[in-house]
Amino acid sequence: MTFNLFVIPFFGGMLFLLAVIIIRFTAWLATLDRSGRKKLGHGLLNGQIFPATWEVFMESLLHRRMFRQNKLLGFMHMSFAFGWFLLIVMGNLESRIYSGNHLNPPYYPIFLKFFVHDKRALPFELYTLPGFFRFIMDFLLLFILSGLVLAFIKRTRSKWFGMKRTTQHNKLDKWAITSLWLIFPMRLLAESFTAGVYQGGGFLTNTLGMAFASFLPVEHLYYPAWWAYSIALGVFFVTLPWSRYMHIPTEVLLIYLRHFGIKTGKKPDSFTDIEIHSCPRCGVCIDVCQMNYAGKTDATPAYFLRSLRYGKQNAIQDANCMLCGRCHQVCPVQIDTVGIRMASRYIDNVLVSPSYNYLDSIQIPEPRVDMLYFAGCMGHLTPSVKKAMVKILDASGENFSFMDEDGSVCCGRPLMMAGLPEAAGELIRKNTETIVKSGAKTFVTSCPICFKVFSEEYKLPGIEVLHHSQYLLRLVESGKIKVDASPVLAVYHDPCELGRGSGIFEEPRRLLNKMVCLADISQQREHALCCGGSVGDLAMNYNERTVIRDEALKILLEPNPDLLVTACPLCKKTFDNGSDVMVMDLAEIVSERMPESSDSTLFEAPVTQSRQQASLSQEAGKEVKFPVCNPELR
Amino acid sequence: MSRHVAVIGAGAAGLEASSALASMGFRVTLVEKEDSTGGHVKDWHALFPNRRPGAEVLDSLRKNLDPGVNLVTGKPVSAIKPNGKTFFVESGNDWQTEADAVLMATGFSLFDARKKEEYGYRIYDNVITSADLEAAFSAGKVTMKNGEIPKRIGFVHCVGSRDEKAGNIYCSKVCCVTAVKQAIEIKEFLPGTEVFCFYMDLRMFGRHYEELYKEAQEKYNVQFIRGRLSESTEDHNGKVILKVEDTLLGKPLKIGVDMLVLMAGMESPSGTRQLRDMLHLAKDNDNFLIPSDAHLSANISEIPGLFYAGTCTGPKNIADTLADARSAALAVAKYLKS
Amino acid sequence: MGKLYDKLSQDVRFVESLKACINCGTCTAICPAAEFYNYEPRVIATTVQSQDDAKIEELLKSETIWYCGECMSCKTRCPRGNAPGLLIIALRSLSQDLGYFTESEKGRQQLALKRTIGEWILKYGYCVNPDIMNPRLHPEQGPIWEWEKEHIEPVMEKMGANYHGEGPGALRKISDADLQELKNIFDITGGTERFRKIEESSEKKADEMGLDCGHDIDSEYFDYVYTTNNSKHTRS
Amino acid sequence: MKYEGKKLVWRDYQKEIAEDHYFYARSCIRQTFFPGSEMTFLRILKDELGKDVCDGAHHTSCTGIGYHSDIVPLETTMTVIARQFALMTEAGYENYAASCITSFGLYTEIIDMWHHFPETEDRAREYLFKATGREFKVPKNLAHASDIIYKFRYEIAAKAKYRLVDKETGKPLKVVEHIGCHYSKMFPHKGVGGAEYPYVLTGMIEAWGGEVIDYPERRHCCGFGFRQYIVQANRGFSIACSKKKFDSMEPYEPDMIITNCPGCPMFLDRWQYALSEMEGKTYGKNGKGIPVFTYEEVAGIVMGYDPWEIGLQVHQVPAEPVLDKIGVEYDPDKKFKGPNGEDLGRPVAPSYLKFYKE
Amino acid sequence: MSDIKEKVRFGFTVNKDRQIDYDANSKKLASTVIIAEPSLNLCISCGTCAATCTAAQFTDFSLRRLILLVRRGEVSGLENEVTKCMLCGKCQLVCPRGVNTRNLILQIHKALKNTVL
Repeated sequence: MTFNLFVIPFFGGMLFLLAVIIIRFTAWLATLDRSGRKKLGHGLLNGQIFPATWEVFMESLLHRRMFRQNKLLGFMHMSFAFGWFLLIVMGNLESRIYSGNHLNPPYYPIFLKFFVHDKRALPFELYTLPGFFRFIMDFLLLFILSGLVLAFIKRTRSKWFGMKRTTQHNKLDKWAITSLWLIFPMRLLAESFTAGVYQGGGFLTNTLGMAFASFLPVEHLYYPAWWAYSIALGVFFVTLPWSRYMHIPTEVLLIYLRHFGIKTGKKPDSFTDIEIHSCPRCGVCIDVCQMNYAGKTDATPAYFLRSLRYGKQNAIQDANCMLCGRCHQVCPVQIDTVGIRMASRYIDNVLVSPSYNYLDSIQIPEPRVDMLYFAGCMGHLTPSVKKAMVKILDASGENFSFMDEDGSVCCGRPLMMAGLPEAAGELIRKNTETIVKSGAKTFVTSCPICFKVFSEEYKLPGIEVLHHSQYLLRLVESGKIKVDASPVLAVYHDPCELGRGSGIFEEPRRLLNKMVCLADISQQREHALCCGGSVGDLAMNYNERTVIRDEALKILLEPNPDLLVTACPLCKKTFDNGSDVMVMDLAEIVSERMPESSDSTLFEAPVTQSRQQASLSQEAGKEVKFPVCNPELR
Repeated sequence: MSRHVAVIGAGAAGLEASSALASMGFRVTLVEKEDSTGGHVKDWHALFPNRRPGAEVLDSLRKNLDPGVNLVTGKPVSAIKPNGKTFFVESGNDWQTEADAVLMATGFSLFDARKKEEYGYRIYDNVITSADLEAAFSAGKVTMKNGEIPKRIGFVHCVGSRDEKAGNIYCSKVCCVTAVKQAIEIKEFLPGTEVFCFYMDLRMFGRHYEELYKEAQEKYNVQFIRGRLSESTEDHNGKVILKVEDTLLGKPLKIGVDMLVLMAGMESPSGTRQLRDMLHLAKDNDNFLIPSDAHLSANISEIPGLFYAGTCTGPKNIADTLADARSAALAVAKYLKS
Repeated sequence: MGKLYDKLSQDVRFVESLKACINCGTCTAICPAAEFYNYEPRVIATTVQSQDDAKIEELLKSETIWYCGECMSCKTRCPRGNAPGLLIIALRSLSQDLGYFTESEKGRQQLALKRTIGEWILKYGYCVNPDIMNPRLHPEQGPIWEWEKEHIEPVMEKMGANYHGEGPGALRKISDADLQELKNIFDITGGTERFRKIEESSEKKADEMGLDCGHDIDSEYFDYVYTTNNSKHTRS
Repeated sequence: MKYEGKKLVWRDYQKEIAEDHYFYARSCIRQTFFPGSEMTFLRILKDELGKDVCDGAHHTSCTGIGYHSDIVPLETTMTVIARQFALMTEAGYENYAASCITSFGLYTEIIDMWHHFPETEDRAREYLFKATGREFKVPKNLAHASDIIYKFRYEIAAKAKYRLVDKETGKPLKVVEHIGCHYSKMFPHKGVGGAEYPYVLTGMIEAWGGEVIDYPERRHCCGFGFRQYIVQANRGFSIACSKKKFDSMEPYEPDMIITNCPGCPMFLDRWQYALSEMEGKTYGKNGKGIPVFTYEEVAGIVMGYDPWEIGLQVHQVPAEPVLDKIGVEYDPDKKFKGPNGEDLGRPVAPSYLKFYKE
Repeated sequence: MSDIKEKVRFGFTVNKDRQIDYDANSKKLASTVIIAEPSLNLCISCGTCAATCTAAQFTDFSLRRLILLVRRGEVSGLENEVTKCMLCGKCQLVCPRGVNTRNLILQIHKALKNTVL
């Protein structure tokens, strides 16, 4: 007979879960905005399916990114996801042998060992089909159980995983995780007890079964064990949709939609909701978030997304984020945490009347030039930077104009970050007008914050938008300006909006390598820290920002450099207030390393100083890491 | 027979200087017009910026008074008569002493807030002075005339200071920080009470004064309005109605307060002025005594053997007064030893 | 120090009115004009104190110097013994001497003042007189004044006035000899010259504006300056 | 409110006021709107107190209104004032009594200026001589007419027929006093009681049985502001000032307002009418307004003079409520009659402001 | 309404009062904003913000003034004032007292929109 009452918890749970998932997914897809639905349609046809499916396999099952982050975590997740997946596949194949037919009731493979007692094969008989399957099934079970052990260790001893903090779960998650953890031990027991009674089972279950039989009344225990197994499954399936484990199905959907080109909107919509549900709260983001320094762990993405998911959104959490993107960088699900944060601010921040009615009356000169230079609001707070740029541009003989020399309209990025896209739109319209009228072919800005919005939100047909780090590199490489090298030991700080934000890591370094010795630091490029001055955060007070700045400086100054270089006026201004080491912008260095430059005195002092420091610390027995400079310097 | 110094005024400066002189082996007579020592320090409930009890400082000043000092109280000095190398210091006809040197530590008197008629001191029921408020704090009772708790209190800076009409063009130096200190005390004493300070410049010149100011803003939400009180009146509910300009907004402002505190400034006491004229010492439009050199010999008068200490040469806080007293003692000693 | 500032400092009123201003705002705090016009006497004092001719010229051509009612409440209060009200008098005189007053709506009203008060002094020996207190120009005087005007002789007689009469008493006729003395004083002391300047500058302005300046209180320009109020002067 | 405190202030501001022999100079506004007041002043001084007052025919306006409208230069005003002084000197007087506060303020100011800048006095003498051949002496005593009434307030009280008390309840009338700005704001020591708590009117009211009420906007200008009233476009300022005072005094329910400046009573009287027409707002009990009097009128009332001879009928706000409260005997029907009882009709009744006994 | 009619008749209307009537003004806005952004209390009206302000280059916008207007409850016309700010954040960098100016502006917006004054 192929039915027993105990299958009901599992079977019911499974049907319930399927129903919920179907309803949820349809609801989400139905409420996608128009462009979203269009993209969905295209996506389904234009073959995006395949790469998407591949990613689903690589991420949802193998957890490749997780591996990159943390081998142990990767293995743990893979053992669960991939192991269980194989268990299901293999179980089905195995069940066919005994049932003989291709279609079996869904519970049949799950509880196969209860329904079928195959006394023929011996535990290690790998050369017969049933024996092979029995081995594989036991092996997979073991594989999963190994992951379970790791999971347990992670919960109790997260340090061993190199994690300072692990997500603190709510009740539902605790129910779900407990049932999940019980599933496979129960299966192990059920199968072992059964093997103990009727023999059968593979190398694991059989061996254990015999062992148990020797001292336990297995004939009474095996049936309840199957019940426990089924109930564990049932409970897990029922709790799944309301717990973090909803990420399992949702992430799959997310991966497809993302491949179809759907992006996080400026305001919360069903796509952001899908992203929110895709968060497994693995907690990888918690450690990397600098808000911890400000004692605002509650605002870190895992908790922020959880609040959103359970409708507990609060302005404090929304506002407490520098939008530096470090979390997005490490997120195994690649959730657009920054985008979601901005979107949720859309709900909090209302303008009493968002019209900049004075913009039209503003007259900004629009000379016909090839290139426009835009210092940006922050740029005007670091006059040395704009001065340097003007000096360089004059020397390069470019036909340029300093667009905001006498001030200009803000680029709009700060408003965007505050979740006020409409208001930003007005500034964008005004600036676009000015830029287009100038007829320039190239638009260069010194401010990464401006750069990001200019390159992403502005429609400037035929105009190339560049950050000055890119542009200066061109000038140097095309020989329009010459720079000479110096033995100064420098560290480069990747501004969030320029590095992670716009993917510009190489240009600044290539440029710097022509002028100084560049030292590496522990957290750079996509892992670079935020300076703490971010316009992204709305809530932090000055002292909290200072803590974050100083923590960042600790890392940046590890190599004991002569010079801290950045490419963002805001970073420069922020670090200036807290760094003993001189802070300079790329442009300043270029202007000083130009041969005709008269004022390169800045460089002399720190060099000796650093060398002294170096020798001192050598005397002190400290091992000083000297960077490998580019050959030009040797 | 050691040389004899007469110190006039047993306030902070007088007490400190006397002790210093006595410890240097001089015979010191300390004359005080009141019946007890301590001068104005007596009237301070708490001192700025750390709000330590005034009594604490006064007690140690009294305790440290060298037992060798001959203290004479209840004797207002009416004349100082140079007599060759010595001076006769007299109080009416009933007391006098002869001294080789005289140290004037005659201090200051509080500006009589009644002179600012438009502020209504002693006319409107709930207009008091900073001194009255200190007394109220000491008595542990800050209430309006009708016994009710004031819900809103205003502090007016520069009352009788920086005011040519009131005859005093100078800044009394300590009122700004006193106002801030008292504002905080009010907020602690009556947390539900709103406090406003009306100032022209906040002269937080001393160490930790600015911090006190910041604390008043940050912790107690004391509000500072830049504008000098122009006039105050009383409405039919007994509220004191103030008219000031919110100069940082460029608008006239009318506000009603339950209690108005006038930060009365420092003046040269009439007694000091009489002695000055009697001795034909130089006059200044601010009426404070003029040292022979404001920087190099701040304690030395035009008359050999006559010295100054403390606020008789201009507004000072307690720390500066005590320092000045000690330096005066040195000046006296130097003179008597030569 | 600029030329305009020099000119100002010739004026006794100026010397009396401004020593050094500390911007304390006691003047603005009780200034009626500061309540009902966009005006702060404190700012006038600091502007002049800057001794910046450009700023002072702007001031002389501005509306602001015409808001003061010369009640002199400021003089009572100033802790530095200044008197913005007197300073205003000096500024207004200079503004008229230089013909700047026609640059502002309120300044242009000087013509109305000259053609009423000014000329009445020389005509009646007094600044006001029932004869010219026309109810049409003064509706706010109310029905009582209409009635009084209607029965001016008996009403005045009952109150013991010597209306238009010879010899002493209220509303008496001032003899031509006395009026002539007034006229002489005006001629010698610059009163007449001030009147001429006001007329001259106003006429220029009237031409600019294409209005008939006329010579009495019935002209187009008079009516314009007498009644125009662009309502930018007060809190909206 | 501490009355004692005010008394201390008053003690500091006692000014010297001549006993007798005054040279009287009339006021532009007073004689135009309240000629009865100047008549009453002279009647009290001459007939009741037997003082010698010179009411000359040749003096003129001091040009003060013109000066404060900035159309008359300082030199001119100064010289016209010199002429007034010359007339006084020629008439053999040295005590100058001005009916007008603007004049009084200006005389004080000019004399002070002559004192601090003697060259200006020389110029005044020179101008005056050139223009009129006259010469002058600076008055020995300068007083405003209200100072003189104040000086003799008790004598008047002694002769008075009525007192400023409610004849029903015997309670003193609640009186608001309004002092002309130029009386003591410029030179506190030249005014009785100084600038902050002037005593000149308070003294009269107290002497005559009334009770003065102090209210927040007591010191506020009535709003004349010279050019601010004379030019129609500016009158919004003028009326706003008075309104501020009315709103401030309203809660005290005053029985009447008494003033010592020629302009103020006219404005405080007329603006109540204009405000009632503009905003439907009336002050005082049941729409009757708050009666406004000159100090001469009040003196006349207590002396028991016929209200219609001292000119109470030319007030827009009816005076009757106060007269009745005091218990003054008068003939209501004579109010709008001529000197010989001839009928002159009656003014149109305002829309809101009550016309008494209607 | 009656104003219009009477202006025609008298040729003027009563001037509006510019004086800040602190007791009459509503402090609701101020209290709401202070709770939402306490650093408001730290402002010393030094004007650094207004001096560096991007919007101030084109308008008469002044955060220093704005803060005082909020404090005094002078709310009329505040919408048009606060709207001029582009939120660029320069003021926050230059403020010597570390006032969180950007959030302050946002909170003023919010309070003006949501609180009944």
